[in-house]
Amino acid sequence: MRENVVIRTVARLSIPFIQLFSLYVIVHGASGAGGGFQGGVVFAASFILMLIAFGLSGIRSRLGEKGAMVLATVGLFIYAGIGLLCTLFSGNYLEYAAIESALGIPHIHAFLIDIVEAGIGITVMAVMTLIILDFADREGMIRD
Amino acid sequence: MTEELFTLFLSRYNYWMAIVLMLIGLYALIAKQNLIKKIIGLNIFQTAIFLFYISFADVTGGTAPILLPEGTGALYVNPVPHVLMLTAIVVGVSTTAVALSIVVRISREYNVIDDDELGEVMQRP
Amino acid sequence: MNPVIAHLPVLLLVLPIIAALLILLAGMVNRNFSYPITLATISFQFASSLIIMVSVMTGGTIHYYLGGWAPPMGIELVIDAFNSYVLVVILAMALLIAVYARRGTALDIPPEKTVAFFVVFQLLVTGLCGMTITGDIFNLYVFLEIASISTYALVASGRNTRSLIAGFNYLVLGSIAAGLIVLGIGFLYVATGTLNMGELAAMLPASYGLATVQAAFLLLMIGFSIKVAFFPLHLWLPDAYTESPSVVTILIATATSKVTAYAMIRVIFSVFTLQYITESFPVTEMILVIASIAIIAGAVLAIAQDNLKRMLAYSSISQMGYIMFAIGIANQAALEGGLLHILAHAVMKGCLFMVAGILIYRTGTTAIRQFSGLSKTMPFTCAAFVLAGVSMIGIPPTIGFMSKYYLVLGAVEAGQYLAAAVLLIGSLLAVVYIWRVIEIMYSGSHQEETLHTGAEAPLSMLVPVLILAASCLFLGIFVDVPLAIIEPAVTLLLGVG
Amino acid sequence: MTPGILPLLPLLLPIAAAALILVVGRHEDLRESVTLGTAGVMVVVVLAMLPEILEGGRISITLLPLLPGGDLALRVDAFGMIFAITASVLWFLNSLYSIGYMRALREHDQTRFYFCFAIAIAAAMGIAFSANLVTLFVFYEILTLVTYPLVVHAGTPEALQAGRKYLAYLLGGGICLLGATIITYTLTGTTEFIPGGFLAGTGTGLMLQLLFILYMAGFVKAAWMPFHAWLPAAMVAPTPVSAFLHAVAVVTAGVFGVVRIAGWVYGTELMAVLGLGTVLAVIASFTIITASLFALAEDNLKRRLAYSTVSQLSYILLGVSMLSMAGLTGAMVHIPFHAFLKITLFFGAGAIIVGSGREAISEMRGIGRKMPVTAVTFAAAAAGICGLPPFCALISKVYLSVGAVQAGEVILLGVIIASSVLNVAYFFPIIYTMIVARPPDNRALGEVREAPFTMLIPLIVTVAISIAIFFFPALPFLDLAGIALAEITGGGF
Amino acid sequence: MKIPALIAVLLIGIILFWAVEDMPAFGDPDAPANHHVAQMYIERTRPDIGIDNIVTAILASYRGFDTLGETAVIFTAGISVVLLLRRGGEQ
Repeated sequence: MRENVVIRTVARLSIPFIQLFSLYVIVHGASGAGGGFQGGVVFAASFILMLIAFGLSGIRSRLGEKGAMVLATVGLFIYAGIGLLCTLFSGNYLEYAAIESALGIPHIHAFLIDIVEAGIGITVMAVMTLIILDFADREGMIRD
Repeated sequence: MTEELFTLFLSRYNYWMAIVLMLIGLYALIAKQNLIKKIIGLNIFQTAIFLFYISFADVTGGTAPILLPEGTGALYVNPVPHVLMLTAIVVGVSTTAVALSIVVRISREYNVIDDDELGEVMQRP
Repeated sequence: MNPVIAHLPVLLLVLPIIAALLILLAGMVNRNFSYPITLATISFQFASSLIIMVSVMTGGTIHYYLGGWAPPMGIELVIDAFNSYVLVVILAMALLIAVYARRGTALDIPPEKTVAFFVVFQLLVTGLCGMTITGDIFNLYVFLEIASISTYALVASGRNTRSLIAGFNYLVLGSIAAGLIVLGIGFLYVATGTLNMGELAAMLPASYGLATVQAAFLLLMIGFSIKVAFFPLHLWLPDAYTESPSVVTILIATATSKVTAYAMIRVIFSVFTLQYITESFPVTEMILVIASIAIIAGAVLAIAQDNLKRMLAYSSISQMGYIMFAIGIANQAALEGGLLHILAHAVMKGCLFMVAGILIYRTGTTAIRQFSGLSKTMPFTCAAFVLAGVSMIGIPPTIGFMSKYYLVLGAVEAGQYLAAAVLLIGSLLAVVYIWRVIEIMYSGSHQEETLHTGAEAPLSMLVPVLILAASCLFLGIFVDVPLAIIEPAVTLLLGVG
Repeated sequence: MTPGILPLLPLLLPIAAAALILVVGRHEDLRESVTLGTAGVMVVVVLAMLPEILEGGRISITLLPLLPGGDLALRVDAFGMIFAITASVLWFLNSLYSIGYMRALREHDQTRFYFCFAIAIAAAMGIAFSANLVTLFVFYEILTLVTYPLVVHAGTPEALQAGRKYLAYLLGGGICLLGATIITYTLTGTTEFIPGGFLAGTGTGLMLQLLFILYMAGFVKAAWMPFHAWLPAAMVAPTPVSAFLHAVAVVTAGVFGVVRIAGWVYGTELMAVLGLGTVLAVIASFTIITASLFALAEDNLKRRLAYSTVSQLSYILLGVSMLSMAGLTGAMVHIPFHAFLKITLFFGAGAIIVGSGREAISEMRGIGRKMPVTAVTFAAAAAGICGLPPFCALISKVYLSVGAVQAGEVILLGVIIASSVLNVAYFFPIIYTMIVARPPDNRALGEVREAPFTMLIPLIVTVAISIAIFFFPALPFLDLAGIALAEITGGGF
Repeated sequence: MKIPALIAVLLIGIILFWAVEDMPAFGDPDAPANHHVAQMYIERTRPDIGIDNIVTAILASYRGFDTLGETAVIFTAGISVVLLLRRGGEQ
């Protein structure tokens, strides 16, 4: 698409803030309004802006399909993995309290929730980006 | 009779609104020929459901279900529907994504995104 | 109890999800890694389902509190005789289908898509397992959506571009169904304030009178009926079955439809109760009528088809009517028949659709009249078709006959002679549409347009078919093996004892 | 009532043989010696059970719990024995015959043919020995299914057409039988065959009458009119198959079932009370007369024989309908007696096809000169069916007539006599054309020759047997019938 | 397609409007939905988990399995899109 200085500059300026804000939303989930999904979506929004401003190549240089897929798996894996971790500490699945009591660290429960939220956030962000990329990928038609 | 109905309506207008939206969405989902419009109808339908859930979660005078500091005995709205709807929203998004990608494929294969046109296309082998 | 076995119910759901991630990552490295992992995972699921069933039969119902939160606050997995049985059935089918898929996907799925295909395949199976063993009605909805979304994608994933339209229509109707279901769940929550099935069953009777509860029941019924494609809400089914890749057809025809039927029965009998559907909100008569119409109409439509897959699709509509019929009669014998028919139909229809897949694989067509003389070139495949077809008709001593016998017995015991007659007529109609195919397969030598297709099917496709065909016979002869788990399940559902 | 493994063998042997046949399918001699060997062993096994039965004993074995109201259970009793002996002996001869026939005509798919034959005889044995309605039904359906490939063996469009008719009638009947079985179970809580019946005192009279109609519909294999059309249609099958349908197993199974229901489910008293005897009598008389008239009109030999079967089977129904000692005896013994004679006729017809390739009676002028053995045996058997001495059918017909008199039903007696006259009317023209009439011209019989040896032996043997029975009727059929009657009537009237 | 749509809408509409009459009034604090489980969550979140956001507490802990499920859903959706759209995908 045609070069557009305004859009690109604005994007360059705002994208970091959007992403920072999304991180804030994720970590703030425990204490106030917010959470993994919301944060993840906001983060993905930053990539949409990136797509609009710099085109597919611009976004691919930062996060390609492969990367997005890997991130998606990572996020889900974090969640499922923590659940399994609890079973290793002889609790039920997702029973954070088991870890808390086993390690004897207070408030690890809330901490684990944050990690889980982060995992959710990563997956949501990655999947949203993945979807955007695949929709935008017109070469799909031309290839093969 | 009528004022009874009226009070009934006033005390439960939230459901009425949600239901009306739901039916609009449902109608669009079934009746519209354009596949994209169908998807829009689907989203209206789902959003109406979210609205329904959230609205029955409300408690007059209740605050958002985020605990205030100890001692301030506040009235909180019902948190459960919010959680459920977070899930439902994600599901809705996912469904929409898949629906859209199918439509994209259809438009790539047939260059039409309209039901009856599709019907014609299907006729020719 | 050994800790691993104690956690088996949840591992059954979580490890496959992780495995799905693994399939994707491994597949990104090398496409050929994805299939073995899928096969291994599903075998693991099947094995653990067997272990679970045994421990249920010996140790009684299993409750697993997720996160250690006791219900109603937390979500629990509840595994009793009924869903352990269903679990084993669908996972056995899934395993056979996975074996079949090695060559079965070759025709429909472009090689570069196989990785994503198997990831979604794995997620679908897992979603079905989740639906089967969860004890929380909203959690049921979540897994229902995992299964549905992956199904939509799989249906549309084939080379055949018509499958796109089929997939989209399925998606539209499926989403309506899901919406109605989640609304129904919402109504139940409004009426009771809980989402745990056990507690719902305990709390609902107090508010059976409420219009909210009646509406919830109706919405759930309509929703599930769309998902199961009960006549006349079956509109999505024929296209979806006909156009989608063979493997997907087999999977949704056997596993998905069965699990959805399970969910419906579970909601009717374990969330609501027999007493509810017979006394406080009598619907059994209506269900019976609809089921009878479905049985006849499905069979008649099947007779009218000349595309094999479409014919089998309509026969599925008729056969699922049998299960609904059992709900309509709702006595011990009938429900035993219905539950047995879940197994029976999975086995028979799985076998028939696999044969259809093989025929497409070898001859490249689904037009029935093209199959003349195939018995010469593919004797085993055709023999399997005959066996499964005979079972579908309900000739003793096949499994199809057993379930039909129990259904008729139930109907007669309930004094529903007309319904029983409908059931028997339905099986006569089955003769017509099944025999047409068999006749053509075996009398081909005397017709012109005989396809000379190289040879018998590849082994990895043939073995599952033969296993299923054999089980059509042996499950029938040794029917008391499945009945050993079905009888307690039915007593559970009817709330007797 | 002694338990024993023996009843199982007649089922397992043919099934094992069938498997073996599939394996060795390619080597004809091996395949056919398997068939013959099994047949021979089966005859021995069945006869081995005879002494105990003759002493009034029973052998029973439960295979596995199948369904509520019916384990898969076998029980050998006198009446079952009648059927079993008939079927096993005739199957042996029929196998011998079919080897000659199939080879002479170079038929295709012979492996499938022998495979289905083996399974079919196993099913027939199952019917003979079934201890309850469910078991009976199971084997009844299996018999229907495995005889289908035999009927459509030719694979021609008309064969397929006949096959459809065959399936439609018999499976339709099967459905009715299933319904009747289940209703019986819900009424009584059992389906076990009990001498003298167990339905008495359960359900309203009307209900039981309707149930009986349902049973009759179920036993459409008995080819009673107007549900007989499948039998003549099935004539497209190779002759050994026709022989199997008409004599060895299928129609025999039908009438066997009717007698079972009458004697072991309803019981003669209940039948009499409900007036079902009359119903049966009407059906039977109608069938006997009408079928004989149809036979008169047929020119195709095998089809004429088919109609003769239809009418002869109804003799058995007629005997049952009398509900009298003599009538039932006649009915029971007419099953084997008719079978032996009718199979001879079909062997003859087959021999004529092989020897001369002719099926129309009008074309058979004088072929007796070229194929004497066939012609003579055929003539003998025909005479036998008509009820002339010295052939077994005379005995059963006498019993039936006596029964009619005992029952005081002069009409029934009239029916029997009338039909015998008709038998003569439609059989003697055949005999005349074959033996007496001279061929149209001397070149007409050019290509005609006597049928091969393996086909003539069965012909001679069956005729010999039917004569032997005439002189020693007691052994074993009359005795068995006596024992069976003693069972169901609790020691006679 | 219009007529069946109207029929469906009418049918569902009747069921829903009929259901409304027995529903608790808007914002009714005594509605059963706002009592049973909801109350437990509100009371137990702080002692059990020690965070303020009840929604998050339910989402990630009490009903954490639902959330795992929905993460799986969105993952499924992502891969489904890949399955449907990508040609000659990853290489």
